[in-house]
Amino acid sequence: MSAMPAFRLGLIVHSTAYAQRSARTQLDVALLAATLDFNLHIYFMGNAVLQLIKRGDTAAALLPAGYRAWASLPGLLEQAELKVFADVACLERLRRNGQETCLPVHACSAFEMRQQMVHCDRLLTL
Amino acid sequence: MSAMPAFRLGLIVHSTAYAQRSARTQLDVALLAATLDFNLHIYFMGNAVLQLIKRGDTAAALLPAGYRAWASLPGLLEQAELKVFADVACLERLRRNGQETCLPVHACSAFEMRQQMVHCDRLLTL
Amino acid sequence: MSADPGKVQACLAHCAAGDSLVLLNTAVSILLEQDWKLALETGVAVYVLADDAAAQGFTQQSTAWKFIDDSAWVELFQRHRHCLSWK
Amino acid sequence: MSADPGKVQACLAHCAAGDSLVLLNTAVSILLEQDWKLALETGVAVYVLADDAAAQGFTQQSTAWKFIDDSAWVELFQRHRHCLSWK
Amino acid sequence: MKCLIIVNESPWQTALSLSALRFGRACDSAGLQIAAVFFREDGVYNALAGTVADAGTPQLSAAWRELAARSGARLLLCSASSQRRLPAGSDLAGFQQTGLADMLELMQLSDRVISF
Amino acid sequence: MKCLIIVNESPWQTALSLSALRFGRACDSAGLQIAAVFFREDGVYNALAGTVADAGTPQLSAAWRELAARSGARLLLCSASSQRRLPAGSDLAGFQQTGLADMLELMQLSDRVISF
Repeated sequence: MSAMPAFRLGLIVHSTAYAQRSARTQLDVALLAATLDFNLHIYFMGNAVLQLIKRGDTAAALLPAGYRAWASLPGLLEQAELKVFADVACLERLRRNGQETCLPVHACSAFEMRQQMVHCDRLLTL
Repeated sequence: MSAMPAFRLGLIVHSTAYAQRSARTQLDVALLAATLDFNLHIYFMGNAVLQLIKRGDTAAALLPAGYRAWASLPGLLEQAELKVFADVACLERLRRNGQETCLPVHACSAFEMRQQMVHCDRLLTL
Repeated sequence: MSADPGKVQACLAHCAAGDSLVLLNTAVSILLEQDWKLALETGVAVYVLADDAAAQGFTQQSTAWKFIDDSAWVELFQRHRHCLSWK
Repeated sequence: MSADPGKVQACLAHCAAGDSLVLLNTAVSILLEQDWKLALETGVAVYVLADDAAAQGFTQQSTAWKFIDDSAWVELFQRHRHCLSWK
Repeated sequence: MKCLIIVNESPWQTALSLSALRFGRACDSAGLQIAAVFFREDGVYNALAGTVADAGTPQLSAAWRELAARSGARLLLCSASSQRRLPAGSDLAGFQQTGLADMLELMQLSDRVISF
Repeated sequence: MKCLIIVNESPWQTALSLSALRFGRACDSAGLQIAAVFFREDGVYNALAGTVADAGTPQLSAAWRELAARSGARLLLCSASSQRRLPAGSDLAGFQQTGLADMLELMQLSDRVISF
C-alpha cells in the first residue's frame, strides 16, 4: 500500500497518559501513519495532551515508558505535513505548571479544533 | 457460613444502568447478601440510582433484563434491615421526569451519605 | 455520537450548525438534566436511539430531540462524511 | 482513594475531617487544576502516590498534599477502617 | 458505500460492543458493505467465547461470526492488542489477526469509519 | 491484619490492575496477611497470559502467581464473571474459580477491603 499523496488523516486522542496501561495505544497508529507519509492532524482532547509532557521514572509504577516517542513523529515524515492541536485551557494549565510538550502544539478552542477537523479526509477516534 | 447477627454491610454502587452490559453485576452481590441476612445499606452514587427505575423493552437493544430484581430485595431479608440511599439531586430529577424507584430510597446529600457509611461494619465498592 | 453522559458536554462544545448528535447507550440519561443543551449551537439536530432510550426508561417525546431506530442511525452515518465518538 | 480525575470532585463531596484522600494513577493530574480543592472539607489530609506522580510528570511539592510511597499507602490503609474507591 | 467498524471495548464491561453489533446488523440490512470489523484494545476479547451469557443478550463472538457470514465482513483482530491480551492457542475461529497498517489501509479504502 | 484485595478491571484497558499488584506487594512487604485477591468483572482477564508485554511492565498473570506464592494469598476468580468471559478450557493455573458467597465470607473475615 502507498498513501495517496493528498490524503489527510485526523487522529482524535481522548485518553490521557496511562489511562490505558500501554503507552503505545494511540502512539503506534500515529507513528505508522507518519511512516506511510500521510498528512497528519492530531487532536488531543482535554487532558490527553498530557501524553506529550516530560515525565519522570515510570518503572517504579510498573508502567511502560514510551510516550516520549511522540517527539520522533516529525522526523518520520518525508513530505507530509503534521499539525498537532490541543485545548487552549489545558495548555494554559500546563504552562502555569512549567510543563512543556514534546511537540509543537496549536492551542485552540473546541470550536476551532472542529473547524480544522472538517478538512481531514478521514477522522479516526482512538 | 452464617452471617454474624449484627453485621452491617454497605454496598457502594457507582454504575448506572447498563454502564456494564450485565444487569446483575452489582445486583447479585446485594441479593446474595440479603439471602445471608446481612444488615444491608446500599448507596447509589449519582446516576447509579437509575438502576431502580422502570424501563421498557430491553431485548431490542440486545440488553439483558434484570434490574427489576432489585425490587425483590426486601422479601429476601428475614430479620435484617435494608436501607437504600441515593443522591437527593438525582432523585429530584427523576421525580420531575415522573420516574419512580422500585425500592424505597432515602434521599440524602453526599455528606449525609457518608455519615451513614461509617456505621457499616464493612463497605464494598462495586 | 455519544455513549457516555459524562462526555456529552465535551462533545457539544465541538458541534456546529449542520451537525447531527446521536445519543446512545447510557448517554441517553442526559435527557434527565434540564440544562444539558445550553452549550449546544443552534442548528444541531439531536437524535436518540429509541431502543437504548426504552432500555434506559426514557421515552418522553420532546421537540428538542428525535427518537430514531437503528436503520435511521445508519442513514445519518451515510449522510455525514465524518462520525466522531465520545464514549 | 481516587484513580480517575473525573471522579475526584464526587469523591471530595463525601470527605469529612479526619479522612485521608489518596490520589493515584491518572487522578494525580487533578493537581494541575488550581481550584480542585475548593470543595474539600478542612481536616482532610491529601496524599499522592509518588511513583504515579513521577510517571505522570507531576513532582511539584506543595503544602496542600504529601507524596507517599507504596508502603505509606499500606500504612494509611491499616489506619482507616474503611477504604473507598472512586475510579 | 463501504464502511469500517472499529470496536475498542470488551464484551461485558460496557454495552458498546453490543451497540457496534447492532450498528453492523443495521448496515448490512441497509445494503451497506462492511469492509471489516476491526477489534482493537480490549475489543479483541470479543473473539473469546464465554460459556454462558445472560438471557436476552447475545454471545458476542458467535454473533460477530454470524454477521460476518451474512454480510461478508472480515473480523480483524489488532495483533498488537491480541498479543498483549490473548493466550497462545486461543480458539479465534472466524477472526483473523492483522496489523495496524491493514486498519489504516481499510480506513483509506472505506467511505465511512465508526469507532465504538 | 488480614486484607482482601478486589480487582475489577482488565489488565490493559486501565492501569488499575497494576496499582492493585503494587498494593498487594506492599501489603506483603509490610507483613499484612492477604486473605485473597478476588477478581470480578473484567478483572478475570488478569488470569489470561498474553504472549507479549511492553518493556517495563509485568505480565500480570505471572506476577499475580508470584505474589501468591510469596504471600500465601489465594487468587480467586468470580465464577459468574469468568463464565461470561473466559473460554472453556482456558489455562488458569494458579487461579481458582469461586462464587460471590466466598467473596462475602472473605470480606467478613478480613479486617480491611480494597477495590480496584
